[in-house]
Amino acid sequence: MSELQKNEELLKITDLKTHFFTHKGVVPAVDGVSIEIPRRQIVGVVGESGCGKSVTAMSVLQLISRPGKIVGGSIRLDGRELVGADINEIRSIRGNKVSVIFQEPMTSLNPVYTVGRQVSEAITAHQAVSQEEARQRVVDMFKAVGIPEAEKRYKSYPHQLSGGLRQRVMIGMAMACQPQLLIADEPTTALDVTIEAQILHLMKQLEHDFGTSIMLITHNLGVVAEVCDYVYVMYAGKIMEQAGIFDLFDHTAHPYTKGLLNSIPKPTAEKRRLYNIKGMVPNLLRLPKGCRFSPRCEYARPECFEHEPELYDAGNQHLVRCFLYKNGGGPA
Amino acid sequence: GAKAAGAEGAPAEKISYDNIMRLGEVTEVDTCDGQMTTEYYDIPFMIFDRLVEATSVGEGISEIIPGLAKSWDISDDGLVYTFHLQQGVKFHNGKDFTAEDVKYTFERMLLPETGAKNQDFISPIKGSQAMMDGAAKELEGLEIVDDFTVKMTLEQPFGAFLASLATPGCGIYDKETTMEAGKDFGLIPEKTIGTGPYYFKSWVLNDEKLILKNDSYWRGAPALDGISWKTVADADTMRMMFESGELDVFDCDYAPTQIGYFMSNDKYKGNTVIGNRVGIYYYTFNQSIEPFDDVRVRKALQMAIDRQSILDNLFDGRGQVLSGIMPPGLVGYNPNLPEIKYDLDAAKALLAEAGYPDGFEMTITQSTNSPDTLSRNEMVQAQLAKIGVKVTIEQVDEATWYAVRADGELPMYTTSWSADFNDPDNFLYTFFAPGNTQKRSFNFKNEALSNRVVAARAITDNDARMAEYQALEKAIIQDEAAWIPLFCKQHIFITSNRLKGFRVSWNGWTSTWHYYDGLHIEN
Amino acid sequence: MQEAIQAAEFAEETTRFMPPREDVEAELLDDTSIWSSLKSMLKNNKLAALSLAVIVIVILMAVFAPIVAPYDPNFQDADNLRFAAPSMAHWLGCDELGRDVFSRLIYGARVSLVIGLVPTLIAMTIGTVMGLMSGYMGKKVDFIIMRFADIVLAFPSLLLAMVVMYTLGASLVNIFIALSIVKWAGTARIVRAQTLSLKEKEFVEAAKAVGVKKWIIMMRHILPNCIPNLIVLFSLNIPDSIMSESSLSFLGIGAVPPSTSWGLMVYRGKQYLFNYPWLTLAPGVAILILVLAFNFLGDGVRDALDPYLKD
Amino acid sequence: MARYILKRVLISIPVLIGVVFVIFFMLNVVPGDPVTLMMGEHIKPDLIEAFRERMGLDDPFIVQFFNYLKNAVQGDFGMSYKLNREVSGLIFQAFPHTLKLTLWAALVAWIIGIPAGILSAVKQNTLVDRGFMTFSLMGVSMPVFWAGLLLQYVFAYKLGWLPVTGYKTWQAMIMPSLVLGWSSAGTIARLTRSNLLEIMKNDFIRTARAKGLKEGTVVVGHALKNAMLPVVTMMAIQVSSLLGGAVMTESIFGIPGLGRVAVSAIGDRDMPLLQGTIIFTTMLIIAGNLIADLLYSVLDPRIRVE
Amino acid sequence: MTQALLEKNAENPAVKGDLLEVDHVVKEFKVSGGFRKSSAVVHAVSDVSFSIREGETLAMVGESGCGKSTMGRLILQLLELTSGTIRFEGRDLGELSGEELRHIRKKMQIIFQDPYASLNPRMNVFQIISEPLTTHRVYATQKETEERVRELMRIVGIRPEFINRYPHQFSGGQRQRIGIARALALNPKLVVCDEPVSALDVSIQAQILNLLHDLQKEMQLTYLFISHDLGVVRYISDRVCVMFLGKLCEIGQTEDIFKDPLHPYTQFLLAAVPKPDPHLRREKKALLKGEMPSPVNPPSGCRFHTRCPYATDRCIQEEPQMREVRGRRVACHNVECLTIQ
Ligand SMILES: Nc1ncnc2c1ncn2[C@@H]1O[C@H](COP(=O)(O)OP(=O)(O)OP(=O)(O)O)[C@@H](O)[C@H]1O
Ligand SMILES: Nc1ncnc2c1ncn2[C@@H]1O[C@H](COP(=O)(O)OP(=O)(O)OP(=O)(O)O)[C@@H](O)[C@H]1O
Ligand SMILES: [Mg+2]
Ligand SMILES: [Mg+2]
Repeated sequence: MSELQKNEELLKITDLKTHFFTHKGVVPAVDGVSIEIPRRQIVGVVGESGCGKSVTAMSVLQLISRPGKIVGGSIRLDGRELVGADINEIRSIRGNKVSVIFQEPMTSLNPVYTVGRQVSEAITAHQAVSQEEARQRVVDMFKAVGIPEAEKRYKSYPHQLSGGLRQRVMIGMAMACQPQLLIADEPTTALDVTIEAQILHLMKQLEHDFGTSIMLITHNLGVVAEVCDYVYVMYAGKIMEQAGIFDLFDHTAHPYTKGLLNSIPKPTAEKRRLYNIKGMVPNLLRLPKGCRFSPRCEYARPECFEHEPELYDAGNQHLVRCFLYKNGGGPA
Repeated sequence: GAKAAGAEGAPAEKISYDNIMRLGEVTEVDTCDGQMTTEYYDIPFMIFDRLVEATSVGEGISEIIPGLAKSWDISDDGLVYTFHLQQGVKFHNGKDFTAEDVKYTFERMLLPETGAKNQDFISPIKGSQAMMDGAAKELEGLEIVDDFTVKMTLEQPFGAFLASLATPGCGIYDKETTMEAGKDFGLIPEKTIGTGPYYFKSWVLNDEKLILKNDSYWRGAPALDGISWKTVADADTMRMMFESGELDVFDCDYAPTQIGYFMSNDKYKGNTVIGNRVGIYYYTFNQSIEPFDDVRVRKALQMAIDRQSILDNLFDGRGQVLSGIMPPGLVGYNPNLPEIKYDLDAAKALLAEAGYPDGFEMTITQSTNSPDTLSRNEMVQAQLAKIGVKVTIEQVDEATWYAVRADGELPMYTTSWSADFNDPDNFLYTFFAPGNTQKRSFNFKNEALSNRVVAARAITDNDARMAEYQALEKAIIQDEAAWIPLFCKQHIFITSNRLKGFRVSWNGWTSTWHYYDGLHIEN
Repeated sequence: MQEAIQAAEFAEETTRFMPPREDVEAELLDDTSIWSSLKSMLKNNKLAALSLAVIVIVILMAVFAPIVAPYDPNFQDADNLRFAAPSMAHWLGCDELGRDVFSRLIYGARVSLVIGLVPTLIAMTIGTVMGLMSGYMGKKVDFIIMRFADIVLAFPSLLLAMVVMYTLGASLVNIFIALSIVKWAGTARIVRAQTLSLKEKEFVEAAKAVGVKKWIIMMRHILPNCIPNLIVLFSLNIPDSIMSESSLSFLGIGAVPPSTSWGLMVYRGKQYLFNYPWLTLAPGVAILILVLAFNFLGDGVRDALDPYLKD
Repeated sequence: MARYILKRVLISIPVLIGVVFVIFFMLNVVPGDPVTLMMGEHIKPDLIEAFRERMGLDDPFIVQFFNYLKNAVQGDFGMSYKLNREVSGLIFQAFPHTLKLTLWAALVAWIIGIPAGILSAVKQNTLVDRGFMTFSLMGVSMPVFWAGLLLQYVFAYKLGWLPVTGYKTWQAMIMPSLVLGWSSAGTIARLTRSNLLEIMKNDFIRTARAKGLKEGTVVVGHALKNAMLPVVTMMAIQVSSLLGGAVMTESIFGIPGLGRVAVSAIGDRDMPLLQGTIIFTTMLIIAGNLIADLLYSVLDPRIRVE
Repeated sequence: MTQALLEKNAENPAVKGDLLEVDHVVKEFKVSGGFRKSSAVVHAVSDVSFSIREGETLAMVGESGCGKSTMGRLILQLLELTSGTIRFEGRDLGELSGEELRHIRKKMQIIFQDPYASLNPRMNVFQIISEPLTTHRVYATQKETEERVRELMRIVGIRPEFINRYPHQFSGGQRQRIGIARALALNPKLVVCDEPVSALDVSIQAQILNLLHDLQKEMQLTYLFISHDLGVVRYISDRVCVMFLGKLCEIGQTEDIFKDPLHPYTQFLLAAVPKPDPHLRREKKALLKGEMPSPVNPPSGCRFHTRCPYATDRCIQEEPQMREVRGRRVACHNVECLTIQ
């Protein structure tokens, strides 16, 4: 590795804009998002449904298709620009240097092929290896991701596996070429808690064993707290707050993040009313003027309805998109 | 499996069609046993011989010539016919033809268990009724004098007896093989044996029937190697096959509307063979139904139909408008019969007189699968509208049509009839004999006339018989207006360039034993 | 290199489709009634719009036939106009009896459209009721109805129609009966399948939990949700009926004169293909265009109602 | 597997009996009289009566029905009224021709329908899409007899490239199978297209792309097999419509198949033959459905027969 | 009934006697497997007994497919029992006539998980909420009905002017409120909440939980609250029963169970929940191995034994019965020997 590469982040997304051009209007699903993923780290992206987490992830591998389009910004992987790159170049990265696992293990595997075949396909697509070798590597990978009876499972069809196993297969597929970056889009949302715990444990292990960076997308703050090193909080296509994991929970800055955390029924809490953020996520077609969270914000001030705040530094790699922190201050 | 079944009945060896006449037909036939069918005579004509044959010797004139009977004597009272048979004639399987075969053939026709349909033609023979009733096992009036002489005695004199023996249903079968074949006779080529100029080679249902020449035919082998009939359900397809050289003859009866096209096309100049059909097109009246019970109405309708226009437009004018029952070519045809005029005013006046000044509503019934009939009915529909008669065309399927007609309940319909044998009896008796008039939905009410039709059969003096028929014709058609005669028409065939010597049979039928006589192919 | 470019283009072409997500849809579309989806489909799908226009024109022509048709369709002038070639006076010429083909075509459209519509309506009404009962009641009712449907579906449909027509005789009403008998089962199957899946929906359970009666659930909760499917089926069944009629006409058991249908005109005109081709080409092309139009419209409707079909 | 087949066959039995009953009923309540038709022009009432008795036509309907059923089980479908031959023999003679025609037509339907469906799906809403769909739907939109006639006119009559009729040579088979196949190509194209579009929306397609597969591999390797599954089932349902279309195709192209037998049997009121033909085609359709189901379960691992 | 008496509840004064008693209830589904596979029996609910007291919230937790929803539907008579009895207000529901059943349905309602599938897309809000009212002819006039619908809408927090809108014009949370309004229309006593918040975002989830909480107080509702989210369960319920593969493992006061889970399955379940606090992160965590066995052929003996690290031979052979341990009911042979992790 060259000196230059070593210093640069593995993935650097700058001011990414991905819009959907629907017949009802332009949906700015991702509206100027910057995310950095250093090597050997698990970076979380959290936010409510529809805030643009998946679209961000898909944009990295240019898996956005009509009516969506990346309309601005840059995505640099290892210093290489991906936005506007040749489709063949992107294809050589997909599943190779960067791979993804999706939320729905039920539907993300092709029902008519054996899982072994589907995983080995990921290898043969990028590396000139023999069928037999690919097979062996898949079996090894299955073992690595904790699939019991890996040899036998190679020949299984997706429907013959439980949800947890399928998600392991997906992870195995993603890890098959030992990628530098694994994008996990809500990998545990569809799973039971006991299985979720297994999968999260596995991901941490993978990061540890293979040195793979992970971009973990979730809406579950519990999951974030459990595994992430650094966290981005998204709201309506924008990053609202980003901080190290402890900072985020100990010194929660943005009113939105606070709201989210308070909404969760605390295990220790007394039975009193839960805090809740009033209103609901805005329609991206009719975003409010000024700060997009302002209509729901308890702390909103006149300027919040007029101007869009920037990401203000709250120190210690903690950035907040809120006028409250414009001068390094905090809410009263 | 499939292969074996498909090949069944198909000629095993490759047959060259270079010298085979290729014909087409629209519907598959039920049997090639002439006794069992009233509809299909092509193959029965060619693979069997009859005792006598009917041949045309001039425009519309037929003559009885010897067949398997080389000569015959008729007793003076017209009751006893003695046939002297050809000697040395062999069946296709090499067996000798003798008087025994004639007796067997005739008795087979009459025995109820055979279920034959053409008994009519030999029913004048004494004792035939007893056989048909199952009362007798042998035909009383048929006597084998020796191996080559047969004597037939009739119940009463019947002038058309010889002519009816020439009908295709009276072909002579080989006793031994026919008995052996049983139900398969007429169905399985190898078992369907005759003495004719061709033998039955193969039959693939809905596809092709093939007969090949009988090299040892007693009159001498035919010039053709054989004749093939393709079953082509669609007449337009058949026409295209003919025009692209896949058939040798196109029978314009399948597409009368195309006559003009063929006749005016230079390509077919000299390839048209025209014969007069000894037959007639007509409309019926059901006299049991109002207002057809009124003779004035019937006469009005007779006058309101422009027969010439129908003939011109639908048959390219190829034929002749008729005003009676008997067509030209039939013995007893009356060229001097007064003409029924097309006269709308007179028709209207008659209708008014009958109490229908504004016309009435009526139904013409036809079977569904006949576009030609439909065109005819549509023209009549339009023509009758001019005298205020509103016609509904009702279409029913063929079976229903026949069934309803047999019950005497069709209100009005159009069809045609052509001669089986050359005698007026074949027309007048068929339509106006007491039982028959009901079965054909005429319900002709004049019993006196009907009885005269029956009585005419037994008149021994031929001239007197003809005179009676002509009188009956005038009375029934012109005085009683029992039907609407339309016209007789020509039967037109278009032949391929290579086919020479194609002739039409005396009565205009498609089936003819002329396929033997003088027909050949020049490649 | 060349290859790479092609591959890239291929990717462009194929990846351009990404379905709008349901939740997104819910948020974005304030008005997603069936009606408005169809309207926007017509706006975007020119072929479907054109097809609709064709169908509307044919319907109008049929309805206003006496005004539109230049001549009485049954007026014959065989002696003068027999096989008259197309001309200013007779746009599509005249037939063997000297009738104006264009006028007959317009009147024939009436019969063809009625044959397209009526049996489809009857069959689908029967099929819908049967399918609903079968799917919702289940058990014996289901078994009996589905065995009947099996019997109908096991017949080669044209043969069955032929047998029915022969049994009943040729007439317009009997065509309706024959085609309805042949077609109800298909609708019944589809409605049943959809009923089975709707039956499991939570809103049906909610209604049951409230104590809503069976047949009200069927009418209020199941049937309305089958409507998109029924619309699609309807638009695809019409051309099917029109084609069936032409087949029956070929077999001589279709429409009955003097009324004429396009199928019958094609059949009767085909003998003049060589010399007077307009007699068969005009009605043949008319059928082709009308049936294509119904098919395209049906496809468009299906695409437009796609999200509803999955409910 | 064997149990499954057996079960399906058993289920088909009541359906078959129902079919027989329906046909029997319809043909026995009709006004038309087969005997009259058979006997043709020269009818003698006593003969008709004798014949009726012999054929058992005077028995009560239900007796006739059960007699028929009893014989049918033993493979005896009676004698054709009109052709005086055993119905089973007639059917087995005609069947291979229909089978051949249907298979050829199916081939044509697939050759036209599937690529048209794929290309239209891949190029959705473009001119290519419209073009291919129009072409394949045209087959559905033309009366078979009309399309057949036009083809004959052009290729046999005008150009002389192909024989007008026939079935014995491959040249002769071209037009009939084209006409018949084209008529069901539209259905297949439409189904292929909509399935493929549907499948392309699936998550696993995204997975395949995310693996770095080429777009062609994604469509052909991942989407197509899934999309083809319902098309396979369609094929069985098409047996019915192909058999129906064969009625006319056979008439026009002079092929001595089942369709011809059925049409003439209906025209002749040849009940035994008609019944036999319909029962036989019904069995074919049921068998077609069974085969399609089995094929489906072989192709689709989710319901693979264990 | 006896077990119900055993569990004293002093804390919640609103809680009275038993409203619902579930006694040895079994539900098996016959699945034909589409005649390809030989038909099988799904043991969805196997011999489950518990009771719900008037005014309390009983939560039912367990992994996907363990039979929670089936239990809820059985109570509402949406499914037929295979065996056992369910008594509501002391009356055996299985013995009621059709008319009686219809009557008693007014007192039991259900709220579903999926806000999209639970509302008929072809009916507007008024039609949806008024359906229970019109079905039971509660009001004589349309006007009264509409007034009640508006009131219900206000209660659940939907603006009454949306009365003519269709479901697709609402967000997930709003749809859930409509579903709740429908369930409350007839003033039921018991509401079965089948994962009412699982499909919602946390912020919306909090709104709905608050709403349910408020409604319970105002209308003296009794909840059977089905969920797999232990955080939510702990927040909302008075008592919890834990299900595993169609069987109850443990049932008791919420706080008791969360503080001191007895059944090994309960222990692992609680341990697996990710805590929204990075400081509670543990590198070494007790993970439950494997997945849920199939309900088609459940394991012999204790159904949990295949995943249980403490399983003994006895667990494999003998099915543990519910028994009283430390003020709770537990089905485990080895409770006494186990210590909390
Ligand atoms: N195919 C599409 N067409 C139109 N808009 C889309 C499409 N896909 C996504 N969007 C828009 O992008 C926004 C963000 O979607 P995205 O899938 O990234 O959300 P998410 O944060 O991943 O939500 P979830 O938690 O539900 O997965 C959506 O609100 C929607 O408005
Ligand atoms: N109608 C049915 N037919 C057959 N099996 C069924 C049926 N309904 C439920 N089951 C089976 O019964 C078992 C219990 O299902 P149930 O829906 O009660 O589980 P659950 O605990 O509610 O799960 P989830 O958390 O996924 O909602 C499952 O294995 C399921 O597959
Ligand atoms: Mg997402
Ligand atoms: Mg559930």
